Amino acid sequence: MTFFARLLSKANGLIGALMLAIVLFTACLGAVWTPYDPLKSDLLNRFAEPSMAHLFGTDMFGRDVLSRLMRGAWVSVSIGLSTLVLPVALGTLFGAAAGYFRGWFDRLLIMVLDALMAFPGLLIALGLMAVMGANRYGVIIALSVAYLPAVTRVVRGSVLSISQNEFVEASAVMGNSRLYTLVVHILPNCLAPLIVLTTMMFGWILLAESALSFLGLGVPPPEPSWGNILSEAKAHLIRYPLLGLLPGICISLALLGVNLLGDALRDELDPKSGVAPSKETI
Amino acid sequence: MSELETGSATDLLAIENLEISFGPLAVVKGVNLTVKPGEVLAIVGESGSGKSMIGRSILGLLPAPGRVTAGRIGFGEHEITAPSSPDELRLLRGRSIGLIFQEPLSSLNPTMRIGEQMFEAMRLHTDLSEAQIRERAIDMLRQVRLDRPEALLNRYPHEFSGGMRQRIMIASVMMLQPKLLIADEPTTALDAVVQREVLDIMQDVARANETAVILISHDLAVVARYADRIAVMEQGVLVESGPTRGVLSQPQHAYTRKLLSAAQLGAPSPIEGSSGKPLLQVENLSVDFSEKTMFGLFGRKVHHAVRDVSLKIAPGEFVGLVGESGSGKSTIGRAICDLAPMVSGRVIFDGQELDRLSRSEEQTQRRRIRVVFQDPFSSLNPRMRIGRIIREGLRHDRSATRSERQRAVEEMLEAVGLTAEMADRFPHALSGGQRQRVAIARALIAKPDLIIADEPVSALDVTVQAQILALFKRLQADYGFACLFISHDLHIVEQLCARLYVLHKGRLMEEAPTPVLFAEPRHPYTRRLLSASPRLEQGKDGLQLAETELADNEGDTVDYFDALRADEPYRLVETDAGHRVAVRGYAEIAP
Amino acid sequence: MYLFVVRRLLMSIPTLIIVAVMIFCLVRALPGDAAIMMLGGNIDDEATLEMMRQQLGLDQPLPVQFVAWLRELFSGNLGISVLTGQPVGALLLDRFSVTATVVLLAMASALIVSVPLGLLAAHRHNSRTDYAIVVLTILKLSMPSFWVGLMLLVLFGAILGWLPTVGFVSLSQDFGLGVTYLILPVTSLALSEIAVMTRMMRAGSLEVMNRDYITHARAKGLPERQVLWRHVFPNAFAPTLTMVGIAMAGLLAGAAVTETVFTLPGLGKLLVDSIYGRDYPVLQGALLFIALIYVVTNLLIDIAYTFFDPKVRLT
Amino acid sequence: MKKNTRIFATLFAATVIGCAPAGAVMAQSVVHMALNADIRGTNPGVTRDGNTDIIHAQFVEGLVTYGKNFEVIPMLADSYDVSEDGLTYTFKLRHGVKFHNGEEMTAKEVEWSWNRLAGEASESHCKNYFNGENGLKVVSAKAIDDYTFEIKLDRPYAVFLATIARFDCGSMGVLHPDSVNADGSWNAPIGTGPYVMGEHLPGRYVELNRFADYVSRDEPMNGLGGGKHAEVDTLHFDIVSEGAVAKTALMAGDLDLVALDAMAASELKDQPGFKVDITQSAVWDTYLLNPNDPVLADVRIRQAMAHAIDPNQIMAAITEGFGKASPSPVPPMSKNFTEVEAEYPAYDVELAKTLMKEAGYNGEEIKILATRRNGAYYERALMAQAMLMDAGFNATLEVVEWGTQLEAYRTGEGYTMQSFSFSPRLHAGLSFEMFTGDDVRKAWQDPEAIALVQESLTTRDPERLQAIIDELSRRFNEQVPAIGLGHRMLFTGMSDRIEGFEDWGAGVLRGWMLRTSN
Repeated sequence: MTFFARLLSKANGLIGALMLAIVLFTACLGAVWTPYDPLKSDLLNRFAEPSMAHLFGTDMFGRDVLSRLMRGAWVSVSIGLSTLVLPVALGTLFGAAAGYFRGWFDRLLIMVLDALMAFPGLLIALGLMAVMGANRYGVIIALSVAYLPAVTRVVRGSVLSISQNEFVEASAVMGNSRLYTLVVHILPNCLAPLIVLTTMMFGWILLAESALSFLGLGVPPPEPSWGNILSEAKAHLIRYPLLGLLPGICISLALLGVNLLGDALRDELDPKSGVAPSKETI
Repeated sequence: MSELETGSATDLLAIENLEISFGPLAVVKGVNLTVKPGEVLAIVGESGSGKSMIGRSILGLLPAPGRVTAGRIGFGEHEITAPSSPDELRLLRGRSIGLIFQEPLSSLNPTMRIGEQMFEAMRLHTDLSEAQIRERAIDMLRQVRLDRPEALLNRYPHEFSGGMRQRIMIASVMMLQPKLLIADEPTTALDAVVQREVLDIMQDVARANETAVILISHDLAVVARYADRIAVMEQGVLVESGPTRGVLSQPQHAYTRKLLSAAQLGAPSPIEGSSGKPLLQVENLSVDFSEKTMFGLFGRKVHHAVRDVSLKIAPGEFVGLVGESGSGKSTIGRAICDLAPMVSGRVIFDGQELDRLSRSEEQTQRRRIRVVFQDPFSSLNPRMRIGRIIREGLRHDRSATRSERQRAVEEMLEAVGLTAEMADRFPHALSGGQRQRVAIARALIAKPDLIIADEPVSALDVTVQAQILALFKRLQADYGFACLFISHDLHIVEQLCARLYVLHKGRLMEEAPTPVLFAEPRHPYTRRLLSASPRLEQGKDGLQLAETELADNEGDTVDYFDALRADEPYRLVETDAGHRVAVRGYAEIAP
Repeated sequence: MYLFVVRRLLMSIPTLIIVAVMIFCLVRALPGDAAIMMLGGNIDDEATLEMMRQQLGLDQPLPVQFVAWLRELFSGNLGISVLTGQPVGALLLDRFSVTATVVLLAMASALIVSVPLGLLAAHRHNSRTDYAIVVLTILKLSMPSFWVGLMLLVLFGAILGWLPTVGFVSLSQDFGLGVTYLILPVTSLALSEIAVMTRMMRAGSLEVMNRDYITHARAKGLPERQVLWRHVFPNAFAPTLTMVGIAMAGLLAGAAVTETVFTLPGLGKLLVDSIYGRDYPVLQGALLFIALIYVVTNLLIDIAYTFFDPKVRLT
Repeated sequence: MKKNTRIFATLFAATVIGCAPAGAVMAQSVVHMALNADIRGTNPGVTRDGNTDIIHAQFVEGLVTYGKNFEVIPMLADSYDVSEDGLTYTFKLRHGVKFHNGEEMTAKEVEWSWNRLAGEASESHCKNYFNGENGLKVVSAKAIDDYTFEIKLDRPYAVFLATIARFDCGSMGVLHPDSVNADGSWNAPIGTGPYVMGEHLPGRYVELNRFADYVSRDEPMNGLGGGKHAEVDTLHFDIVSEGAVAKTALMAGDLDLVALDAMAASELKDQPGFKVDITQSAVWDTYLLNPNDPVLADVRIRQAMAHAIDPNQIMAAITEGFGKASPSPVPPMSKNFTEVEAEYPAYDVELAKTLMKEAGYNGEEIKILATRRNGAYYERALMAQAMLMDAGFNATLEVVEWGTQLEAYRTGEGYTMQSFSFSPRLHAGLSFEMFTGDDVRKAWQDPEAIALVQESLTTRDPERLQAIIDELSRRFNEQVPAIGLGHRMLFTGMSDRIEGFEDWGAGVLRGWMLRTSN
């Protein structure tokens, strides 16, 4: 409670939270209602200038830009959120196991992680999209795989450092099992860095998704995502810069929100962790 | 030199009605102090008393957002609180006022060679040639009794032990022959023996350069030896100041007395155990740490932390385990409760060898052993409420019902002198002393037969230390547990322990009943430890510093085992009942 | 030192092998193959298709192909590009040189800008300057760099027409011209790096600044500038350096997006094209090469680290 | 020399504010163009693809080639004649034709070149057209004397000349034997074309230099044949995969001539300093219907779909109104294109609905496969989807990567309908053959249609051919194996200093026609 109060009392915390709230709201709204059907093309009304009818005008297929941005918000955000699930869950599992039990498991894990790291998210994406069929799940899985190492490393790291604490030994002395100690004493203390990382990761994923879509490897059209709206607009930038400007601004706003909030969170939860704000990984 | 004479006429440093504030709250209030050239002033106080802030303010280096909000600091003809030019202060620093920190580990720049760090200030403040500066540095390192100084200059800080770093600090600061040296807890982080050396060196060097010293410390006993005058601080207020003897013998202020009584710790009252078969027997315990070289997998270097140590604890007996850091004393404690791996040796608890027992039996036995750790800040899970932390001690006691446990927790809280409502707090809401009480409660709630107390008070302020020790004594009376009391401080163990084991570099040097050990220590290492740890004693005219001057034993020609030559044959010989000493090879000792 | 290098390289072998297997499986999981791609819409008869498959050795069962690939690999031969018929090794190096030029320039300029900037921000902690820097960096961090790239392209390339928008001329080939081609991509890459590094540098410096040895340095009477550069910088730079390393490895591995935006014939572009063209030899080679880049870059970083952190020993 | 002028150009471009036609002062005799991908090699008919063929066509020539109406005309052959039984083709070669290495071309090199592509050892897919794989077998192909070359077939084959003129075989291009190394491996092309292969920096650019000693035919230029009088010294092709970037580059003056999409064309059309060429090609844009998909088993469903889709609107949209529908597989410029071929199922949503009802359609999924790739595959699919949904079809759009779609096309699985395009087939019979047959990938598997197609390829009687083509067109419209859209419009943007450019149905660039003003 007081924690959130503290968080929101900070400028960046407050602004970030607000912006993120707006984005999330738009996303949810876009899921259920948009001014027009974002997929409905109207060939007689292409590249319409912004007007009362079409607040942001229409695109190369006469689709309402605002509607597409709203639906796009939903698609991008939902992908971002659902992509968080897998890495956080598995990453915590692996990281905790590796950090606490050490030994061969740890070494093996690190090795695989290195391999994953040395492996362009781009190709993972394409490969999985090809295998899974071109749909948002391909993107989600691909990005999940791409971000698994990050989480695992962070969790492993903080498990290692927490294990140094005497209360962990105290628990052992009381005759508690390793598992109990891990779950009751260590993991709760890893929460802070994990929360921060998760927040930041949401930003990374938004970026990665748009980058993938930009390369034509992301969410397949016609379903709009901020990324593929941008890449569709690419060809018309010079004549209709607005088409390219708007999605870019949407992405930037969302990210700004995430980054500000993430910074505030980090300062609150664990100042030492150097988790940096979003950055393309592709 | 000429300045110095003019300065010597008046006070070198004059602090008048100084007030230092962090934002709204004042941490130093209306302090008046003066320092004469060449004299040693000790500022004593517990953590948070603002003593360090005074030191910083003299250099004009208060950590943000701290500011001097009132009063003045005059140094010679300079107004530190109102410098005429920004550079005026800067030029004073180092050249006229030197500063030494508590943490030798963090006060030298880890990425810069020792030489560089010594030179740069010289380059700045003097116009000596590189060669001269180098000469000077080497000479200085000699003064602080470091050998082969030429070589040292090209090494990095992390290559030195704490004590050596602190000497290097002293050298690099004193090199500029400042008129005033501010030493902020210069030896708190060091072992008694080293502490003594470093302080002696500092004193000598200061004398040699006619430098006045402000010695900031929490430990009265330590400073008493060196200080001409003592100033006592409590929560930002200067409660008493005067010549050392005076303050020691006729303390005016109540707080001063409190400090003094805490420092002298009252008369020892060892807790004897019941005779008969020992509760715990450790036989020929050895522990190795094989530290992997960077990027593991390849080669490892083995370090013998504990070698072939045997000890006994009778039921209800308090036994002390003493040694400087790195002597392996904590490791023994950890090995006993299975936190460190033994390479050899047996731990026999209540007549049963633990490793021979079945898993479950071993568990039940082990639950009769509990630990109280050194650092109350890391020994309590920050995300658990106090109540739960203590209750967890009962986790494996299937018999107790929920309500019983609840009651037990409350009783325990009372027992350790905390209130029942603290059960709902989180650790961060408690003071260090309170946390340690919680840790003790957690250990005791399961009514263990043995408690391993690993430096339980060394992280606490002196006054608190006394309380915790008292608490131990009382609880023992109530619960009758035995205790292996691990500490680096002879006087602390002297308080409670019936017998002492002196450990050095993983080997037992001497073992004896406490009074015997203090009265007639045999092993040279023990003797060094004793003489290195000063204490205050009730003398004929009030309190005074008691130098444990040991009758020199020129007569003693025994070839004692020297832990520094680890690989030579080692043997413990019994000189008389319960008094055993480490000797080399088959050397004999006449009782 | 040499021992260390050798050891590290040895240790990276398992990683590389895992990567190799993953790569091979993934690549072959893609539907379609080079033969089909080459024929495109004109798959006039299966005979032709089969013939091309034979030529490309795609008619063999997968394990056989894999073993063949590995054997070639160990004999130092990465094969021939299906699409352009060039030796893959040469192709990779050629493309890498492009990526490297851009990335290294971007990184260098980013470092030059962000180190002083970070120090400044930390030095003026909580001042206007500090806030300005923080806000600007976070703003930049929130913009997709490829988007910024596109905007730069439209502005300077098309609307203003100041800079060339397409292609690449290597500096060795023609310096003056090469520079004009590099400006835009380097800028758009550098911008985001600057943002990240500045933040790292600032955070690092802030942490270092309340260490005793900084106070001690001040207590020696050193002027602030000297305190910052001789005492704060070396200690604050180490973490930044690691970050730089990771980022660099990532970019060297191919800034695919940037290269696509500015049509630089770089490693990333090569990767994308070879994926689309199912150019297995190139694709596999490229990926392996990338994995290698990671290993080597990290190695170099560790070595560089020792200059800033004497505690680290390369043994 | 070239380089310096280039610098000057760039520096100039860099100083001029705004996008004034900085190109105007560019090197006199260099034309900068864009290739959307790197060439696969310099070996005509072997290391090739549609993109590469364009480069090959600049430096290699064959005995015969295509005229602008896709009639076959002699190129290196002075003339040719066909025996009564249609089994023997005799080519009389032109005299004084020079290879790039200065040597004169004789039947010896022609024979060598033929065997290079069509011989047993050939690495070219072209041999499959002549070794019986697809029916026709060439019995012998040999030099009679220095200037006579003779080919014998195992059966009469009407489209034989059309086949040897194929672009993808470099018109069975004639090269000098020194083009290959002693060990037979490929070295560098020594052809007879008006341009010589120049510098190729992989992934960056390809250059072609004018062949000074080129000996031209006397006729006026005609398609890929006729007179070739090259003037531009260097044809410089930058490799630019992004259409948008290519256009930006054109406007910035870095490129002189680039292929554009319709949108870019309409943008550029009115801009001062630029010209746009708009030409209809023989590339057939269509929707292939999956013959094996149960949903489409009922012909009425397919007809309904045809009636639900309005090719005119779609063509107008994807060509910015420059193009119009021509749903027949037979390209309008073909001499076999009559009013019969001009007919197609009218756009009639009501009719579509009734047909659906009759066929008992209720919401089965119509999965439209498309890819994001030049050629508006995606855009076409998107609009078709919209129209089908208007008619009440449950049409879904799946956008996959090109390789994936090709695989689907080849195996005939994973799609109900896909937007597709066929490269120019310059014989009306081939125009149907490309999607008719019994392979899984072929959309039209009706035996009668297959038989008709086979006949169209063997008959040598023009009336009969026309009759067959008309019959096929009628059956095509009622059986709807595919829904034709139109023949792709080609847009080329260029700075106005480029003269003489003229596109044609085959869309193969002819560098020799280019001139640069001032």
